[in-house]
Amino acid sequence: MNVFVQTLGFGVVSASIIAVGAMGFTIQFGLTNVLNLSFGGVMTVSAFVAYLTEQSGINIWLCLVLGGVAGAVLTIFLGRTVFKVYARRGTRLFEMVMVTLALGLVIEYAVDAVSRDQIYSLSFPEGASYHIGAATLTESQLIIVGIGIAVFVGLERLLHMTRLGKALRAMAVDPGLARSCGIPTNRIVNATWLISGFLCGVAGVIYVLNALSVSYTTGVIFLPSIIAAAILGGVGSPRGAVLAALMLGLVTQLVAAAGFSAYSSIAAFGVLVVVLLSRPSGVLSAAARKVELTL
Amino acid sequence: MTGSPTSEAAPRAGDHGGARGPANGDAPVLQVRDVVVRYGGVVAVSRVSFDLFRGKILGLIGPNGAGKSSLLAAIGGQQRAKGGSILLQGRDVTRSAPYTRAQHGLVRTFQTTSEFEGMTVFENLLVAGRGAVGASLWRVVARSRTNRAEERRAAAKAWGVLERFEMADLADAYGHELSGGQRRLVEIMRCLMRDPAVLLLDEPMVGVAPHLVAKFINDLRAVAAEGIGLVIVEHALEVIEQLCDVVVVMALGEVIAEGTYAAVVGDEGVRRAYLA
Amino acid sequence: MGHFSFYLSTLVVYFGIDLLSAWSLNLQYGYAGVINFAFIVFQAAGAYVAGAVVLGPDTGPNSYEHYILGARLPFPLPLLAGALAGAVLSAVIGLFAVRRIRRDYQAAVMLIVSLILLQVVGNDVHIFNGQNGITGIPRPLQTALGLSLPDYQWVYALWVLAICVVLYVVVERLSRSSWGRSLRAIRDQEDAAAALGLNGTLLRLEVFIVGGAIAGLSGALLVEFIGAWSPGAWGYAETFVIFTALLVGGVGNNRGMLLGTLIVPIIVLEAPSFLPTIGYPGLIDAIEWMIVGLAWMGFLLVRPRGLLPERRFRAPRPAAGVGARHGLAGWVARTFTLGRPELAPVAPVAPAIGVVAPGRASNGEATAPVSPAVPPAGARSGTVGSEEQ
Amino acid sequence: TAASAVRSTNAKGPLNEAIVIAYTGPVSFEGLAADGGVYPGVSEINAAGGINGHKVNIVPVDTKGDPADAVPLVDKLIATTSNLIGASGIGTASAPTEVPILNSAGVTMMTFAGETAFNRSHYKYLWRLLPPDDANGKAMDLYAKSKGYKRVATVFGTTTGAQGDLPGVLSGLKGTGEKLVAKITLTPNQPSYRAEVEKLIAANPQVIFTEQNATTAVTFFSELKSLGHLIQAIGTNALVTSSWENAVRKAMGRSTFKRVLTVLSTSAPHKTPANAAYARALATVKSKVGSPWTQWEGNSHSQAAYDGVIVQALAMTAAHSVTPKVYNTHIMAVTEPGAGKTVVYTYAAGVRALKAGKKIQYYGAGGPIVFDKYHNSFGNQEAMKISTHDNTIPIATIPEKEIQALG
Amino acid sequence: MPTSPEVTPSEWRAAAAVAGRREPYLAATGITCGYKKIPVVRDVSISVGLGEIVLIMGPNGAGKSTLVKALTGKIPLLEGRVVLDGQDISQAKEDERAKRGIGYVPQVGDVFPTLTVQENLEMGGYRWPRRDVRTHVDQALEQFPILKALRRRHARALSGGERKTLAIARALVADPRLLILDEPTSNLAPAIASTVLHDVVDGLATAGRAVLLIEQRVALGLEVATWGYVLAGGCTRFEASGDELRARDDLGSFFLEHGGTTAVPVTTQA
Ligand SMILES: Nc1ncnc2c1ncn2[C@@H]1O[C@H](COP(=O)(O)OP(=O)(O)OP(=O)(O)O)[C@@H](O)[C@H]1O
Ligand SMILES: Nc1ncnc2c1ncn2[C@@H]1O[C@H](COP(=O)(O)OP(=O)(O)OP(=O)(O)O)[C@@H](O)[C@H]1O
Ligand SMILES: [Mg+2]
Ligand SMILES: [Mg+2]
Repeated sequence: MNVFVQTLGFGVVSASIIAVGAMGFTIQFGLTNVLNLSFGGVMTVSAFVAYLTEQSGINIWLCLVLGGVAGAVLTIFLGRTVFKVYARRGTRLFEMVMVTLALGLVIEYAVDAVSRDQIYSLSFPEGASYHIGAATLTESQLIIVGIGIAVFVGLERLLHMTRLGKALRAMAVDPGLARSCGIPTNRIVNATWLISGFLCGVAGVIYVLNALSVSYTTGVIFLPSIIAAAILGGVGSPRGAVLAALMLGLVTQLVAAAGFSAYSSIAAFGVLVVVLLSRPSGVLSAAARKVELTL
Repeated sequence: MTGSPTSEAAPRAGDHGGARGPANGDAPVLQVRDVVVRYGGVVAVSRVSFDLFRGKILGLIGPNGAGKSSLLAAIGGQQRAKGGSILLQGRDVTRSAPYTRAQHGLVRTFQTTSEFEGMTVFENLLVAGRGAVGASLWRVVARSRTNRAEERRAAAKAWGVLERFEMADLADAYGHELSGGQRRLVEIMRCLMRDPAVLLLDEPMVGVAPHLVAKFINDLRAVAAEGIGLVIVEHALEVIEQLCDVVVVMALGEVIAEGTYAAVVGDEGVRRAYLA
Repeated sequence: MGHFSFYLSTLVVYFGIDLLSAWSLNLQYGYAGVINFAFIVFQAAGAYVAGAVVLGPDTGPNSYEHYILGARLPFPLPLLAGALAGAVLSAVIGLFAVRRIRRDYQAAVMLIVSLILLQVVGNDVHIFNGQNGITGIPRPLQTALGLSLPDYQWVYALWVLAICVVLYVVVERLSRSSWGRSLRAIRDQEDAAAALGLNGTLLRLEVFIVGGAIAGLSGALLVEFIGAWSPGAWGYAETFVIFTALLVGGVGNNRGMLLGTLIVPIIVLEAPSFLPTIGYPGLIDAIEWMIVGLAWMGFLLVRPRGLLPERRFRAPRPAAGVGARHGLAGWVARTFTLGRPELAPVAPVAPAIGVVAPGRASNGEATAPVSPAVPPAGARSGTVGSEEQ
Repeated sequence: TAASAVRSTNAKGPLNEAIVIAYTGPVSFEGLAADGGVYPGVSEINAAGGINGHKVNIVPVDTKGDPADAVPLVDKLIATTSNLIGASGIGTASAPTEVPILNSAGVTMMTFAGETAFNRSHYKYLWRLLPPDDANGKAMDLYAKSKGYKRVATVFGTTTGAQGDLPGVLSGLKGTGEKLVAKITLTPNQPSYRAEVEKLIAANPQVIFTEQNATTAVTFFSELKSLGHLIQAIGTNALVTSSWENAVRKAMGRSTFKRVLTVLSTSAPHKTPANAAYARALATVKSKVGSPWTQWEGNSHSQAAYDGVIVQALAMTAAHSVTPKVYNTHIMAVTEPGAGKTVVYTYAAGVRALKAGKKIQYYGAGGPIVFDKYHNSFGNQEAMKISTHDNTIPIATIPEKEIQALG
Repeated sequence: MPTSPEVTPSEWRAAAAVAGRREPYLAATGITCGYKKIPVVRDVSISVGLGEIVLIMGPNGAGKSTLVKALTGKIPLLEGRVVLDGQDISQAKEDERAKRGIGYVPQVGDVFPTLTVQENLEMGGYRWPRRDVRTHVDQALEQFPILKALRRRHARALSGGERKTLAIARALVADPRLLILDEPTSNLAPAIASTVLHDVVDGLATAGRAVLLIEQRVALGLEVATWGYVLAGGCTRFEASGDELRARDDLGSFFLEHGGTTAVPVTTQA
């Protein structure tokens, strides 16, 4: 029994890690309609930036911010120099997925080349342990959970209370109409990239803080969970992403605790499939079916 | 298609029984009984009933948001009716999927045009044109000969319709290359490709050039004359006036009047709710 | 030379198998819009089953493989078993995956299905032997034919090509049939298609199963050729190689797949292996992949619709009397004149700003002239023609 | 048939030795280990004047560990390489597909693939220089028993190599009488193994038998450590790569790493002239092998690869032919011990002895090579501690006989 | 067919003045535009002055929508020039043009489906400073009381007419100097259609705004138009003042016959 309680507490930590990435992913996907498979590559880069800064003795939480900034910079760079070019050429949804995938490959293997195909591990003091109920969590784990909550609250407020947020949502459904309303879509897209890139970077770093090693495949390994959470939660909805991440995090840990660890991530993905099936109409909206790239 | 509509006295039955009463002892092709449509808390249609007979044209009018499209959606199966029942040629189809209803002879158009964008205009018509042959792999494989004959028939018919609506030049244009009105025309032509039992039209004339509207009116008359029941939703009242045997007026989800066009527009309640 | 022909025959076999895969995906994606990111799973199913049904009974303590019923099916039954396995797995997965959900979600679900199954099979030694996979699958009829390996490979290559020819006819016929048209209708506008009597879920399931059977067949052909199959051979990335072939060839064009599969496996598999060796091991590979990725992106930029884009269906014109011009004259006459021919427009006058010559307009003549109804011929046909290859 | 690789005994130009192995993908460490042996071997041969006067080139072929990728690459290798004298590596993951092709093309293979499938192989051109995977697993059992452990747990990843060793461990346990209290399988590269760790702790084992890739191991051991239960661990020979050691050492802490982890590997006497020759040759190619180059010196896989190349070359010298078809039958002759044979430790010495008309036994960097009739060479296994990447400290030897006796 | 040579804005103005038009607020000269570089509209010149209601008519596929898409910057110009209030905006971006006072209600895709009615209206007021948006939105809601009850509803959950009403209201929130309406009365019930044309459009013109109207229900459009263009096959074929169009006896009798609601002539089949 105790094992289960322990894992529950820990499930929340895993969930927070997934949630941060999924929120970044979901707003990018939801607002620009690009199913960005190069997201994993960006996470890897950020994780490496964090690793390098950590090696040079900078406080780990500052590294986290630096990793986030790296993610934001890289994302906006890619957005402006790569995705936009394709969008201008009239590249459609599916081809864009393939572009992002190719780009992801390029980033992944560029990191591979630079990192000399090696695995780098971090030794990072986990700080004091706290007992919450029967679960034991370290200080850093609690901070990770805190980051997850903060990002969530911030994003929700941004999207639903601010003018920028509403403009973001408007642009997601109909960029042309948004422009004819006088919304400067260019700037808004940049804002999306910055935000999602930052979250992507942060996600990469906290993933590594937890797994304690980084290699060129880090992001690619992490990506499926993020995509699953984003889709499960309904694309473009940070709220959904958080719920879905919680579900995935808890299911993964509980199934593992029940002794089927080989099947834990499988079970989590199974949840995705089941939920998508039980409410296909929930994720099907006439408006969202004909999506256009918003770049 | 028959004679001059201006001279032709369309069967505008003066008596109330025009579309409601059995014209020649027929059972109604479409019976709508106490249908309710709800979206969450919004009651869009509350307990609406009517009968539609073969060869009759029923006009459905009412202010914006009255529930007309919702009612058509309930009949067509796009929206599940939360109450009541719908009988198509005597068969209860209240719970059937849209494609089943279509296979049982119900064809409809949509308020927002729904052309197949990645297909040419001609292919758009062909999809509507064949019976149920392309509807499953099995039928295509098993009935390849009938299939070919049917394709030929459909193609011939498609050319006729295209010609009539001045779209023959555009036969090979993709759906996504059409203008707003042309999309509407595709929608119209698609339903003329079919030989349905019941035809539901949701504002079919929007954005269509006036002279084509006239042609379409003629065509609809001819369709009705073949014994097909029509329901048409339209805000252009002269269309309703010229076409309909009976008019049902909805407001706030309920039927507030029905009868001939003249009777209905004369109604004080209708004037207040709709025309004022 | 002999060796080169040996290598060539291998490439031909791979080409044929990739071609089948591309057709399968084209049917599913190009026609029905189903983004099957789990494609490789169906190929794998075909491969595993086709392999396992020829391995025969367990051979003793040293054999670590698990077999299906100890069967040793004769040629060509394993191929059929493979195709059947692909179809059955498609039916099972299709039951939930091809229901009506957003297309991009569907793609992601498929990707995840692919990852799940890879993990299940890889993690569980009881299912096809885990990471080690199945090995030692005999090449069909090799002993019966009594050929040397190089000669046999050519026979096998021809056999694969023959299957390709047959399937080309099948796939092409299917996609041009009214069924293919129904698939596209469902893809474009499911509501409207359903209102015309098409059952979207059923149609998608059908195309999913047909595609799955072809995938299974391709897997069976592959496994009989290489003699082994393991999770290493069906990572989800393999699906993307085929998808790239699809994009390069031109979505919706079965002939384009010929070009696509010719180019992509060569770029992806062959060209990089001719690069000189530099740096530490793995560096070349990293550079290769970067080049592949960049080439892939470049292609999508330069030829986004593929080398042979989907062909516009040209409706066969009926003999005569169709295609008459419809223009302004008719429109004005019918719109403004209630069909009174005497008011039909008469004289041609310069359009645009010159329409109303200041002098004439100012004297208030009521009948402003109307230019004749000559539609700009170029405009229409130009628009249509723009999509042609 | 057309499939023989080198048609003429009087080959023109350099000879080509292929390394067919995964340089990328999940088992890319195999490629590095193979390079660490083949490059020094070839360099030594060339330094000694080549084989029958021919210089030797290396042709690496990256199979990515995927059989479907490997097939065309191997076919291409055979098709486009003239004077192909042999193939080294043939890594675990795709060996079953490659071996038949190379065998039918008549290419001599020197492999360290651990597949039990090859325990009774009839491939004429296949020679295996390391014991099969299950021997390694059984050695772990025997070592644990010798240390007096009663309660053991297995923590294995699902990778090919790990799954090859696990059956050996499990079958060995039946013979040694240790109790298996937990059998944990790790799906590689997860961000956390918290549940598995909790389960392991709950089972309360005295020792862990393990093989996992570095990423997995880092996460797993850090979590074990952070919960304060880092107990003794015994690893397979796959853990002896510098990238694995570095990563895990850093996560555990240097002294803990040395204290906790013991690795079982094929025993290699460190002080023979063969080792010295290998080390010298390695130094000459340090820029060509995975860095740090010193790590390969003690790596049993690299040693095996090195020995394989030297054995091939000596057999060619003995056969006066560089054609595999011819020299393949001379391989046993240069490795088998026997009365009156001259024991040689280096290629140069072997060539000299052969030229002088003597019969030789090559004693390799990995110890004596004794092929059985299935072309397998077994050997003693050794338990060792890892201090730094190139410094392994042997602490016990598990004799081949005991391992064979276990089943 | 003779096409006009380069026309300068001043020549244009001169020509327009002679024709009894107001000075153009928007002057588009020699416009050629289309899709994927293939022209659909060729060498069309139109103008709209402040206080004018200009109607564009023509058969389906004439190029009406395409023309206004070029005016709003949705598609690029292949040739020609667009001058707004004396400034050349031919190269300006779509949002830039909106900021300069061009309001646009497209024929299709006219609302943001996933935003609420209120949010849609707020987006219409994007060009206003934040604090003024509220008042503009409230004004628009005053004009279309039907929307008031629907404020929190997602736009995708509106009926066809409600949706069109919202689209028009959204454009009004921006209080544009030039409003372009592409078939605004489609899907609208007669009462609201008449409000839109007579109150809204007329009101705007009276208030000194320019309105460019595309209508397929020609008679309805002519009721308010001060000037009309007929477009066909991508060229303007005809233009005349609203009075002149209304005055033509054939048209006049037709409108009288049909109560002026729409132009649905009933013809015998050819
Ligand atoms: N998806 C939906 N969710 C919630 N309410 C809806 C939805 N669709 C329509 N409604 C509401 O239901 C009512 C009826 O809508 P419906 O589309 O049937 O009207 P209509 O009579 O067709 O109007 P119009 O003439 O404008 O097309 C309206 O008040 C509308 O706001
Ligand atoms: N996206 C497009 N790609 C290619 N051609 C197009 C596209 N949109 C419209 N066209 C073509 O351009 C021509 C003009 O279209 P436009 O939409 O301007 O017509 P319209 O005058 O607005 O007609 P309607 O009254 O039917 O709305 C049409 O023939 C149409 O087929
Ligand atoms: Mg409606
Ligand atoms: Mg239009």
